[in-house]
Amino acid sequence: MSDLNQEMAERYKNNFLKEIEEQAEMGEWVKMCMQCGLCSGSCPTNFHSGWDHPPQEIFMLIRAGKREEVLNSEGMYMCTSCYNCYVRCPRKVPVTHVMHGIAEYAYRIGRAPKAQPTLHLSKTFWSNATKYGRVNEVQLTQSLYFKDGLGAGIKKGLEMKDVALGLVKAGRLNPMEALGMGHKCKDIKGIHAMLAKAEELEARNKAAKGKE
Amino acid sequence: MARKEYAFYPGCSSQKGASASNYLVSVESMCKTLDIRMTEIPDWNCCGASISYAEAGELPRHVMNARNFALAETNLPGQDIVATCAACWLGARESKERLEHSDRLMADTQTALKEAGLAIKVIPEVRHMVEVLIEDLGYDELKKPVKKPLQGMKFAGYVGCQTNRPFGIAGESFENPMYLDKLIETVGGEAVKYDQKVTCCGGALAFSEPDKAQGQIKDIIEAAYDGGAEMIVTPCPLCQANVEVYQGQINKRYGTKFDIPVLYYSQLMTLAYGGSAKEAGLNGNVVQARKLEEFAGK
Amino acid sequence: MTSIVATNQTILVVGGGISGMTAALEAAETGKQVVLVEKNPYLGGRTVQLYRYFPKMCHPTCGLEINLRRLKANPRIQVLTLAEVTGITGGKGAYSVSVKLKPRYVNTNCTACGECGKAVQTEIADAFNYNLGKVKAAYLPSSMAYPQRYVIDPSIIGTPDAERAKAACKYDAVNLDDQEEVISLNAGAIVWATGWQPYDASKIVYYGYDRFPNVISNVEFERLADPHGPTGGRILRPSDGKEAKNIAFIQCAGSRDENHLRHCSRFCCMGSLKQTHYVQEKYGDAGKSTIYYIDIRAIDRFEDFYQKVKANPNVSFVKSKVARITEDKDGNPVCNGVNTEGYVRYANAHDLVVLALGMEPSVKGVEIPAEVMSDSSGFLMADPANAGIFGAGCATNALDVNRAVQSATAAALRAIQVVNKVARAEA
Amino acid sequence: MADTKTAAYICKGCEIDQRVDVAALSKVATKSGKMNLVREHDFLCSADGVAMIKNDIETEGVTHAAICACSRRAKTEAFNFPTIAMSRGNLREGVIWIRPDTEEARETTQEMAEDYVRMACAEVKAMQVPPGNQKTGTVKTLLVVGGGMSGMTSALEASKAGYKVVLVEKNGALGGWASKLHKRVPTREPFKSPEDNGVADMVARIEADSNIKVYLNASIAKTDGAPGRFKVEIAVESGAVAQEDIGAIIQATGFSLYDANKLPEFGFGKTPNVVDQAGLEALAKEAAAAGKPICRPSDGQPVKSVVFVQCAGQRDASGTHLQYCSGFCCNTSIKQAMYFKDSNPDIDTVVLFTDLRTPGNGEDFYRAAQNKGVIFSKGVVSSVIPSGNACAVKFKDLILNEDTEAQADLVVLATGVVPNSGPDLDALAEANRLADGGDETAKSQVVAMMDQSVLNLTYRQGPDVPQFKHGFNDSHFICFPYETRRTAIYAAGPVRRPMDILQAQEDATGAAMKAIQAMENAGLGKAAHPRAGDLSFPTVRLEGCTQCKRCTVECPFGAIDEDEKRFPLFNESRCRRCGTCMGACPVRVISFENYSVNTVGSQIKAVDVPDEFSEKPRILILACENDAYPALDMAGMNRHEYDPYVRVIPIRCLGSVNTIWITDALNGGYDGVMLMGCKHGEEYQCHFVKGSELGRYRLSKVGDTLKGMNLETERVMDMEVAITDIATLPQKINDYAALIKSFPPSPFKGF
Repeated sequence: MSDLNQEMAERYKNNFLKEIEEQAEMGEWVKMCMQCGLCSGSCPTNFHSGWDHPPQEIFMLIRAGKREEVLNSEGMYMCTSCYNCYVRCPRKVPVTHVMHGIAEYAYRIGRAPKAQPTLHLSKTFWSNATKYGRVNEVQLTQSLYFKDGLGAGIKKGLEMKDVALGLVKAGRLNPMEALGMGHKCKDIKGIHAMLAKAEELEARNKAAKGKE
Repeated sequence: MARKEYAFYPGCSSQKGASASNYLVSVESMCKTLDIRMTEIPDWNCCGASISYAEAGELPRHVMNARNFALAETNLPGQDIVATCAACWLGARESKERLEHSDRLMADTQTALKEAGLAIKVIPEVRHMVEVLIEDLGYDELKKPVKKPLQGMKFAGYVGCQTNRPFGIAGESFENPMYLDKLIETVGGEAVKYDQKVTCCGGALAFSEPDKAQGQIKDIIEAAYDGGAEMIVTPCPLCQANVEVYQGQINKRYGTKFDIPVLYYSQLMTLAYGGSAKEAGLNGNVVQARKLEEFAGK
Repeated sequence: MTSIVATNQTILVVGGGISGMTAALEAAETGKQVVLVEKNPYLGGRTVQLYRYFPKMCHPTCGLEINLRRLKANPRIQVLTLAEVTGITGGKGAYSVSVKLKPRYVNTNCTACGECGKAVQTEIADAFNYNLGKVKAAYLPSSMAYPQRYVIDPSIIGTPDAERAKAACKYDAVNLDDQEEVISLNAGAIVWATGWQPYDASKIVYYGYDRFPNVISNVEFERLADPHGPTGGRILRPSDGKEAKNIAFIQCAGSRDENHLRHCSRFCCMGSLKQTHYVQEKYGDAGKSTIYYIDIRAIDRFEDFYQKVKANPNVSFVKSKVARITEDKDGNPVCNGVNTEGYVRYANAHDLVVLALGMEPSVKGVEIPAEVMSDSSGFLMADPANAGIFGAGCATNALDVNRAVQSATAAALRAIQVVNKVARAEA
Repeated sequence: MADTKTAAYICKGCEIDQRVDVAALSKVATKSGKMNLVREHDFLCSADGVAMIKNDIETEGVTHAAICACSRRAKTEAFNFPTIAMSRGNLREGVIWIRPDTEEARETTQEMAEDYVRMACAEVKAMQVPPGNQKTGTVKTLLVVGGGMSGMTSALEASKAGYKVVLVEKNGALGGWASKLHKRVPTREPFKSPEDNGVADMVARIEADSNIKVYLNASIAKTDGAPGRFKVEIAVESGAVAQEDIGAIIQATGFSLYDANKLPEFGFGKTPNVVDQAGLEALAKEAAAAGKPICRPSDGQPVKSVVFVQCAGQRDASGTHLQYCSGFCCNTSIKQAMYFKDSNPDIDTVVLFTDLRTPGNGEDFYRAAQNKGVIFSKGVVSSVIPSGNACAVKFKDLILNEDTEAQADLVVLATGVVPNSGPDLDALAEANRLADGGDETAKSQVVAMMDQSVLNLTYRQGPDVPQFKHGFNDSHFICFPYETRRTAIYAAGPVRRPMDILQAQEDATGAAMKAIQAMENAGLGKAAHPRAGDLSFPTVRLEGCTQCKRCTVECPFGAIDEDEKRFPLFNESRCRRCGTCMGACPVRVISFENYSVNTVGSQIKAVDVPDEFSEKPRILILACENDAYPALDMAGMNRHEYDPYVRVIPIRCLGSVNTIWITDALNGGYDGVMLMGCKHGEEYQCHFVKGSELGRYRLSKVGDTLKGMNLETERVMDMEVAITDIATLPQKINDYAALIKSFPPSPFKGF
């Protein structure tokens, strides 16, 4: 992973903005920011700590070429995909997607912060969803709880016990799913082949950028 | 022959036994009354949801949705795809727009689909259940079957994010959409005024960083109470789950005494149409909606 | 039937605000025949609804007095009020224009003695004060109103109140049978000076203009500060009539925003800087102003003015576009957002929030009853295709008063070029 | 002119007849007013009333009419008799509307009304119908000084209206600043890319225009005369001097860039790789001509990175550099950044700004630049440090709140503009004063300043147009941007105010409008703004003149020169009819047909002053007709009451107040005199610019006169009044009246 990081750093020298424009989904919008701060003010998660850089600051940091600060930032993972910034931006920058794009890029080149819980959820969710084509909610939850090891998992499990029981009682959580007896697509093979091809193409496209 | 037919995309949470199964139950009852036939897209798959952004690249996400488009197109030709889940609708509709605006993306997508023996000719319309109710039937049509108006009950219509932004329901404002309030009034209930109607519930952060998300959930529930609501109504499974199931934890964390039922619009409609508690999936509510159970019992 | 003398050597000026008056006066004082058409019952437009001008802090009515004196002294200008142009046919040097005249119900006999106003009982919203107050349904729009004639509001026609007005007039000036009429007249050239209107604040939903009484617009604030406004010049907030001493000004309310107005409205920065003076004037050190901005656009020597305001310790600047206005328990509007200089989140409660609303043309290009070129904001462009129709003032761009008058003076010459050509041809 | 026949018309309408004894008023008009004809009418402004007056004019031969009805500001369409002299006695707004309708008030109200009738009669008898200026100049050729975008526009627009133009350019070619531009900022939607500078087209149109005569490599050696009859000497390169007869003048001399050498901290002069905006345009033109990319001056290598420093030497509150903003530099830098981006998107272009100022559609241009990848950072540049072929631009990033730096091959300084206006007249006057005193350096200063002169006017008050702020020739009035202190001479374009080409062309068109208007009116002997159309003009009884020069010095418009015998020489078509000369004249030899020492003086004398035992003081108010009088009028319209002992006389300007009026009033037994004029000083409101200031200066001297007469100095009061003081003015009047009443009655009553 990290050699990909070096490769990119080399390829774009000190032009981090260009790197983001070409490598991060929707990155080409970063330059359109006019620094009004509406996105940051509109973000529902801007109220709590741990939100190191709001969206506009991320944009400014990118322009200022602060590669490490951006790639290591927790900011993007605070996004709840509420699309407030997206619909309000006076420059029509799709801020939500830009945040996602930068997050994905940071993760792809191995620079994303370690043990970032939302990033972990993202990974887990995707692998869970693509394993059988549909989400297995129980396994998803489990893998989340046990990400920090067995003990923590049990502890967390106990904390969440009431929640889980409530759902089970309400018939909205099927314990049997834990045993993999959850929802599945029939053509799992097809799905996996399809995704493999998609990832291959994606990698090829991204690699082609900034080369010439 | 039903008066309306759609390709149904329930999504992962709205399956039997899944976290929004009661949504599914009530939607089925509602549609029965309204004579809407919803045919599930055979072997549909997950939309990827917004949260998969970090792991999944652009193309893989669109390809997942493209597969559903292809399946719907081949098996249920000419039918719009209708999702009940806000995230499924948003994810699918986003993919539709991006694929239609980028030949490169579309070409790559087709190449990938071929691996699963599928192809897209024309991407069907992707719509949310609420859109269908409002745009294809209209409030008047929705009112006609009302047998038992929810007289004197006060609801906070909680629209949340993804049925509202960035696409939303035609003609509604992002900041203060009225459709949910109108639906509540259509079935005889009272929609209270409160200022957290479109506040985010924390979305996926409710799982990953509950301590952060639950603050927002608290604000929403508080505002609903302040507005005089007895119950909260929402069109989105994630909103429903987040606002409902964490009330216990929030009470512990903040010393509040929340105990407010959180329902789907489809549950209200089913009841107003004379459906039973079971048909409305009331048994699926973690915070029991006793008042509605009584009402259904009558 | 109103009769107007107009030929192909006549210049028609549409809009009687400061731009239209200027174009009309400059042309007339150069010896041209002019017909001036205004939709309000009085001349002066939006400028007379301002308390003071930046950067001099002088009073718009001072300039209006001079322009009115010029007008009264000049026999070449025919003024039509309560009039709107509904159709334009023909072409450069030979236009035929139809003008719709709304009834005033008061004829030229009126001496403005005020008896009709005393007689009627009905009160209507005071449009001159942006409906912040009420006036009798028989009224003189303002002390500076020209023509100095009363107006009877259509809403009381057919009611006893109208009869009272008629009975009260000793000079047979009240004519309740006054009818709307459409007249047509000739013109060689047309100056289009229909001015601007503030952007519809309710469209910026997250500022809650239509939900929170204490969120008002920049134009309304002018009336609050004006001693002849609805509050007698006291800055009282609408919700509870409390003196508003801690006031927020939100810049780019609609402007520079692709979801609203794509252009920068140019005047709003200076407008808000000016309005901080009102707060200082009324409350001294007890008055506090906060300006939330993206860029302060105080161009050319307006910079001096900006520097003065900046030096005032009672005025603070926050580089941030406010993201949301909420209301606290005491009905104070609370500005929520992030200060982009240092990224500190704020939730500042104020007594009153003033939205620096941007400018849009009051008549969009497409609404002009003629083939004219206008830009995507609806401003009238300078284009040969517009033939003998020339834009002036804020119908052509977002301008401050000074620039609007320049534009109007230029438009007058363009119109004169046309009618001079006609004159040479006819000679 | 036929023999004088005077008439007074007294209106009974608007309750005048219910509030005062109109019959008694008629008696006053006949007896003390000595009117040949006196008529009452129930509704004087009605068609019938007006017909009555017209009939009297035609059949009775009435030449002078005192209309005693409402204010002179009301019913002007009805009372419009241009062929006769007319005065207005203000019985409505001035009397019954400002007095309570009570029995006890009735007597004083009646006295007030009778005085206003006396005053109206007295005034009209002292008036004449102005015949119009006899010595008009009728030249209709426009002189435009400066052949840049502004000047060319003025010339073309004036020609298009059918006027002849003489266009004088100091350089060898037309085009000015714009011709130095590689491209110009776009003028139409979509505002996405720079466009052709447009000079070639303009020059071609000028060369093809038979109405326009162009002088290149030429300057104005001498401007003599007045509007409609200027004699202008044009010095051409050969040394020859051409003479042109000119009707009006437009000064469109443009600007120069602020000298970047004053900004060593930004590396200018230390390396060729730091340029100003003109420098960049030159590089761009050179590159375009050679079909090469823009190259680094130091080594001719293509520029790979460029930084634009906004507000370099501008917006400087410390006063070391320019204090103002030059308005267009943000758009210019954006345009110049596009020179690079459009040719090669990989060139790094950074614009460092504090407030990005792209008003109006400039916002689209800004957006387009962002879209092309131009980077905008809010930051303050502290220094530019050259090293080899590169520069390090050190700045504080205001958003990320940190000191940082950017590397650049080329640095462009947006240094802003300095107007090419002539010498500052006040400085010149001071230098002249010292020079006359024999100061040698002052003498050389004078020579140097005269060298800079643009117009070389032969005016008594100096060779150029007075400057406003920061050396620009702007107008001080918001409502009247073309207000000028030198009649028929207008500034246009950036010499007036910093502006971009589009605005300059609009401005130049407006200036052409005003210049044409000035020529037309000069030909008719009509005054220019603000007394547009006034046909009166100053006449002077030279036999009485003491050559004190006050009129020539004080005239705000430089209308009065001195002839070889040192007598004042009035240039009527320069005159604006403010009456400042009349107010200044100690021997009262200057007057206008419709406004003179006598028209006001006779009103003052006409007022009936009760004896000292009556306890009815008299207070004279001289009110500026533009602000104070309307304010009093509107006080009446709003029924704000004030003291019954004041008598108000409208005046053109405080500057026209001759102190004789004050001394006459005091000698006549008035107890107090109140003067109401516009704001003066830096933010002056006086529409005759200096009038209220000069008036107040004279008043400051009245104190001694009062002491000489053993009167309290408070008996003469100067008040600054704005037109909006509608509600407060009555209170101020009453307060002053109370003060006067606290004094013993004037000892001069009954003499």
